[in-house]
Order: sequence, then C-alpha cells, then structure tokens
Amino acid sequence: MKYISETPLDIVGLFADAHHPQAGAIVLFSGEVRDNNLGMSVDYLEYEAHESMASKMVAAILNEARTKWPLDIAVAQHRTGKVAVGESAVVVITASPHRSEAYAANRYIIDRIKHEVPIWKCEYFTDGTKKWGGNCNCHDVTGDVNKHVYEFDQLKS
Amino acid sequence: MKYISETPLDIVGLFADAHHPQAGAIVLFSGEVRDNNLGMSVDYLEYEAHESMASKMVAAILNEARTKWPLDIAVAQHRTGKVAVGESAVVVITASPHRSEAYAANRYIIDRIKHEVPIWKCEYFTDGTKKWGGNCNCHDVTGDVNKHVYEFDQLKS
Amino acid sequence: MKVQVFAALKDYFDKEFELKEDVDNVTELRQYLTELNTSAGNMLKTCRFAIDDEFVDQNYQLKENDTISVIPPSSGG
Amino acid sequence: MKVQVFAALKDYFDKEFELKEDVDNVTELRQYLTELNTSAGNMLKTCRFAIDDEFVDQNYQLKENDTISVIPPSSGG
Repeated sequence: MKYISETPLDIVGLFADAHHPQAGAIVLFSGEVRDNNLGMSVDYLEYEAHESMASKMVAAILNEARTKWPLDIAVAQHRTGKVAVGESAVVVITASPHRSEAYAANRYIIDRIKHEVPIWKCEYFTDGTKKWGGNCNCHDVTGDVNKHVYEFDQLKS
Repeated sequence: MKYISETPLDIVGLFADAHHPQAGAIVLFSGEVRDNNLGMSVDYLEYEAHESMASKMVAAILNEARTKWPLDIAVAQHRTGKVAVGESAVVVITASPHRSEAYAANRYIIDRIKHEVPIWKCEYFTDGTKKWGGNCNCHDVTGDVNKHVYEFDQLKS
Repeated sequence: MKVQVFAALKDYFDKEFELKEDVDNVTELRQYLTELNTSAGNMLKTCRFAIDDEFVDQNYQLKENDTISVIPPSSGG
Repeated sequence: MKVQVFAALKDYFDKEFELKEDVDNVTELRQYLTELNTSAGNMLKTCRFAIDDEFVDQNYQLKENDTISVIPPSSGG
C-alpha cells in the first residue's frame, strides 16, 4: 500500500478495491482543495512530506484503528506536490460490518493524519502570495507539541 | 435526482458529480450486502419500496440536512429489487467546507433513511429460506412508531 | 377504498385489494385487517398508514376513493 | 551531523545542511538554530525533532552521523 503519492489520488480505484463480503458499511472521506481560505482566493496548494516518516506513521495509524474497531478495510493516501482546486489531497476509506464503526474509524484516521503526520501544505493565492500553514495549533491549548485536540475525542460515539 | 433505483447504483458517477469548489470535505457512505447475517449465510437481498413516498421522503430528509449544516452537496440513492452480496444497497454523499459537518450530515441522512423511509429488505439465505426484516424496532423502546432512536442523536458532534 | 400492503404483510394479505366493508377511520381499518388475518395482528400494531404519499393518523376519516398504504417499520439500508 | 528542515522552516534555513558545531542534545540544537536565525525562534519552539523516522525527545544525545529532521506542526489534509 502506498500512503504518500506524488500523483493524483485514484479514488475510484481505491474505492473499487475497498469491498469485502463481511463489510456492510463503507465510508470514504476525501479532503479536497477549496477555492478559498481565510477570505482569500486560492490558486492551488502544494504539499510537502517527510515521506519515509509520513508513510510509516500513516501505516501505524491504520493499524491502531484496526485494533480499536473491527475493520475489514482501512486505507489512506495523502498527496504531495501541487494540488489543484477540486482535487483530492487526502483520502481515507474504512469498511466494517456495521456503519457506526466505519464512520468512527474514518474520523479517527483523518484526525490523526492531520494532527500528527509530517505533511505540510503551502497555499498559493491568486494574488501571487503564498502562506505555509493551517498548522495544527493544538500546543497552544495543550501546552505540549505531542498532545492534540482531536475531533473524534469530542464525540461520544 | 433519482432517489430510488431499480438498477445498480452508479457510485463512481455520483461521486464524480459530487465536487464543489467550496467543499473541502466529501464523505461517501455505501451500505453493502454482507455475505452473512445473524449467523446465516446470505445469498442475496431483495428490496421493496413504496416508491413515490420513499422518493419524497428521501428528498425531504436531504433538504432538512441542508438546513442543519452548510452542505454544498447532499445526495442519496437507495436500490430496489435483487441486490447481490458486495453490491451497494444505499449510497449517501455529503460535502461541506469542513469535515465535521460532512460526517455529521452523512450519518443523519443514512439514519433517517433507515428508520423512516418506506423501504424494506428481504434476506434470501443460501439454505433456501428467506426472512423479511432487520426492521426498525424503535417502537419497542419509544412506545411510538413515529419516534426513533437515531445513532446521530447519541453523538455530541 | 383500496388497500395496498408491503413487505412482510404480503405473506398475509393480497398486495392490493378492494375494501367494500364499512370502515370509518384508520383505527377501524387496523381492527378489520387484524380480524381478516389474526396472525398479522402483531405486525399491524407496528404499521403506519399513508394516503397520497403522506402518513395519516389513527383518526383520519377514510373516504371512498382513498388508496391506503399499510406501511410496516422500515428496514432499508 | 546533518540537519534537514521542512515546510516554512525552509524560508529560514537551507533545506539540508551539515552541522559542525558542538551540540550535544536536541535542546542545544534548538538553541543553536534559534541563534542562527532568531526570526525562526517562535517556529522552532513548536517543532519536534526526528532521527531515522522516529521522534526523539529533548534529551536525546546527538551522534556524529545522525541526520536530524526538524518537524514543524503538521498541516496535512
């Protein structure tokens, strides 16, 4: 499994492979580039990764999700390089016998990828400026760069 | 938009249409036929609908979801007729600027479809027997056929 | 008045049939159907009734040209 | 010892450079980099450090052949 991809994510192909005779529920999340952010018009994004480290971390997160929920499928792939508006930057697919677990695991995986995995975006705006970031700022709240505030923790599920 | 379909759901086509320049998060749920249920080996399912009523109700549920969350996309389609193991019986796609709303709306829509919309499944097992059901049994808990226990209500989100 | 039944109810009644008897409202219709086939009684208790694609309540006064749908609990998805 | 920086840190340092100075541990490396370019100081406070694809803590003793990655907070997704 390829976790980091320099080429456009093949969501259709990944979804086509994500079927399992015991999985009654499949949840797919696609994080796509919006045409605006913080009131500015976005031209495109560029993602950079510490690739070897990011690959290992995504694999570990998927494994941890499998220990928490009975998943038949758990895949994730993050794009690097230039990503156009409307293109997918990250995809997460989970499948389980019942839907509650597939949704919960899917949120868990994307939250952890966004907060922890060494991947960074740089926004290029149509006015020619650029901006690194949309960083995880959890340390402002937790006082520790290793402690994050996850959305999935704020749900009872 | 077609909400009830006698032919296989074109998930790839529906997903391909579900992009929006302001949507940063797309969540797709596919409910697929498992090869087993209640310890029995499933051959296939057959879904029946009160079609005109089911179509109107799915449309109304999607509209209600749009009033609750800022959705750029909200589509749902349910299959009728014979559905093989591994095929999709229902698909829900939601898209919003941020992911929390897309997940929440997706769960809301599938929960309401499953509990409320006049669609019924009949399971055909490999031993030749059949069984209607997997019914919504919420009335056992709520004492009212119009009151349901939704998964989405049990989440804080 | 016409009656349409769905799903498991088809094991107990014709899918669609004409009702000549004198039933005034939904409560009476449920009673009538239960007498017609007592083994469907438990199922009928959990059913809702609809006319012209809209649910109607127990007191809805049935009219001669109504087509009434008997709707068991949903099991879609 | 080699230092690799990522993302916004590349606006302040070379992407990869050799470090000849005598820094013993991660805390000292952070101080050294802050002195090298004070405007990166706030950012460096929020960075983590990794060697061989594993995060290391403040007290990790740096070795001569280490390649150390300076990892800003993630902004993937």
